[in-house]
Amino acid sequence: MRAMLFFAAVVLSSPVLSQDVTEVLKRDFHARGQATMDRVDQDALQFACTKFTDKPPAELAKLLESDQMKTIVFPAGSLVGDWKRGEAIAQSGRGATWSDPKNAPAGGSCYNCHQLSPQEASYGTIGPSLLRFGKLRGNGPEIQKYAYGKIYNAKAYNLCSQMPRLGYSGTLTEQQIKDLVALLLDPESPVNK
Amino acid sequence: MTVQAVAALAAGLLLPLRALAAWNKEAFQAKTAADALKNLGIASSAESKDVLIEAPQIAENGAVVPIEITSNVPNTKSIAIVIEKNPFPLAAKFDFSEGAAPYVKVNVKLGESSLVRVLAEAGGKFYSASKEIKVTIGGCGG
Amino acid sequence: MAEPMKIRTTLKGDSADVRVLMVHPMETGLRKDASGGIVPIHFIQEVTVKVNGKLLIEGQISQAVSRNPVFSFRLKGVKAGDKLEIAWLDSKGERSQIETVIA
Amino acid sequence: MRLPLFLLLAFCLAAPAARAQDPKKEIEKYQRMIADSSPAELFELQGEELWKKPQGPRKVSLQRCDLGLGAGVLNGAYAGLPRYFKDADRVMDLETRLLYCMTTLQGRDGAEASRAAFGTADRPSEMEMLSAYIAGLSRGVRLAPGAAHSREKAAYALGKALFFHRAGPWDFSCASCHGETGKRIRMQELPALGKPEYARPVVATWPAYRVSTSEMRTMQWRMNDCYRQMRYPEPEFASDATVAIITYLTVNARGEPYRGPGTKR
Repeated sequence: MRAMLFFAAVVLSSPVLSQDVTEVLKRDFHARGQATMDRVDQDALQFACTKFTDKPPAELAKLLESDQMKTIVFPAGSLVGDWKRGEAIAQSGRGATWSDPKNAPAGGSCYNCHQLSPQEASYGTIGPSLLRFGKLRGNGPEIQKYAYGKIYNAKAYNLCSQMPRLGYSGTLTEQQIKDLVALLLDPESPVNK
Repeated sequence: MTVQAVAALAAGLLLPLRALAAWNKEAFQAKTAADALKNLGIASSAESKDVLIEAPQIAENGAVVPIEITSNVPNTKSIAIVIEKNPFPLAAKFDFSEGAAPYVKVNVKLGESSLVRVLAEAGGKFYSASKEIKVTIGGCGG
Repeated sequence: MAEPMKIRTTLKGDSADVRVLMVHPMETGLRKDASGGIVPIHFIQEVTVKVNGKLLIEGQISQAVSRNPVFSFRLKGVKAGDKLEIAWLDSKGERSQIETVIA
Repeated sequence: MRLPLFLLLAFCLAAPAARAQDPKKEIEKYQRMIADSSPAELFELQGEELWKKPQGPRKVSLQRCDLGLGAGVLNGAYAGLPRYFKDADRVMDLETRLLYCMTTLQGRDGAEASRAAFGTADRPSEMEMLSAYIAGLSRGVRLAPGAAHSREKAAYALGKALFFHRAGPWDFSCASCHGETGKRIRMQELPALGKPEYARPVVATWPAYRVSTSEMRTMQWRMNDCYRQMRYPEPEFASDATVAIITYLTVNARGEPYRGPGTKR
């Protein structure tokens, strides 16, 4: 892949190599619960974002973003679920840690980083405010597809985004993502009230 | 200022303490603030600016909410703390004798955002103050 | 190991601020342990403060007081060298007490 | 999970909270008040007893343990950690060094001693109580971790690389949350720990009593629980990786007078 050429160019300038850090993680970390050791292997985008401290060259970013876009599986039919269930998913920060049971449903941790319903005062600011998201951006098919895709794999839209790839990583199910789309877009959702 | 650190003797090795006045089971087991007050013998109370509650308006964690109470009502004999939304609202009651200021600071648990009421007793009457404390959802979840 | 209690006194004129720290789980009877079982209710019910043997403060408390309780009190008309005793009694009948000198 | 059930219920139902006038100021007040009425000192007391208590197959106390200033010297020792120790040929933080003393002086099994490093509210660990006691004896002393020895420099460089390394199913690095200034998770403000002005007040107040779980927590625990929430596998207690990040953070906080053990949410 062309991207590998980019990496080779900068690898030598860094004091501690990304590959060496991976070796340290393999040596000093151990699997626990559902957190298995394959989790420390970096994929191409993690490698690139680490290497370029989240500011990859535009051409490389574009290339890897298009790879990520291909991972998104858009379900047939409506992408809009139930905003009430979406609110509960947005509130929950559980899932995917070594202390979470493997088969228990995960949350989206949305409020950790985003403002959504105006009623919830305890929201984070790592991501942008999504207050009135549907009101500001409409709720037609285009925006539905964008919202679904962004939640499924945020890196397809912004390579080094801090937002997890919630669908791609298997954290959220198709139905859960639809419910979050509803929380964002449904005119009845508190987000748009 | 001095600090004295003394490890208490293990329970059981102690000489028996003076028999303590009975813990007011009925009041502490009451499930509503109204029942708790009734069991404390408080039929009515008057809002008073002389009862001061110092507490944060927002608590990052409901497991520890510091509350500092001062009664400036002359001859205050007791102070009761009622957390309205807790499963058992009465949290504490302190009786003060001559030589103790009607003042206490204590950490309490709030199950959820709640009104906290304080009742001070003086001259057979009750004086009250209240404060709404919000408990926020903290941290990274999980 | 004996569970410690700790008292800190600050004398200002003839009044003293007293802060006492206690080790106690203050179980509500609603908490679940790691294996999912309910942890039985267990909390301090009574706290007493005495100066030179005289009872000055008598507190009745509930399980709503936080784990490892910390109390501050204020005593009047005291002087350096006065004997201060603080004791607690919990819902299982266990007791603990500590004695110190105001300074 | 050690929260009372009624608290958990409150979290799940997430009763909408009305907005306060100035949430930031009120939260600062909360933090001031919990620090003011913290039971942290109790852990220091228990740690002192443990330090002096003969234990292990050799039935000796830790009082001959050298934390960098000579055998048994505790005043100011915590403020000089992590640092390189010639006898162990490693950079060590406080807990790693205590573990070393438990095995070498007391003859205890390292695996057994490190398994119990993180306590629960019902059973605080030795490591937590000892850390509180020893850290407390550096109050007022400026943080001066080792940064001159080549191994100390290597630990710092590795720690920094780990801090910015993105991996795991959620693609997180430490910097995902602690990289930028002025951000928060829920209501918690996030210190940008790569910057001295943000690292200083944080590092200077660990170990810390956590009111959410009523436990004394240590820096090793903090690393462990961050990696848990980053969705990684579990870091080994007292591993070179955890010591390296602690070295990175402490060097960033260099010069700050130590004022812990602190009290946190």
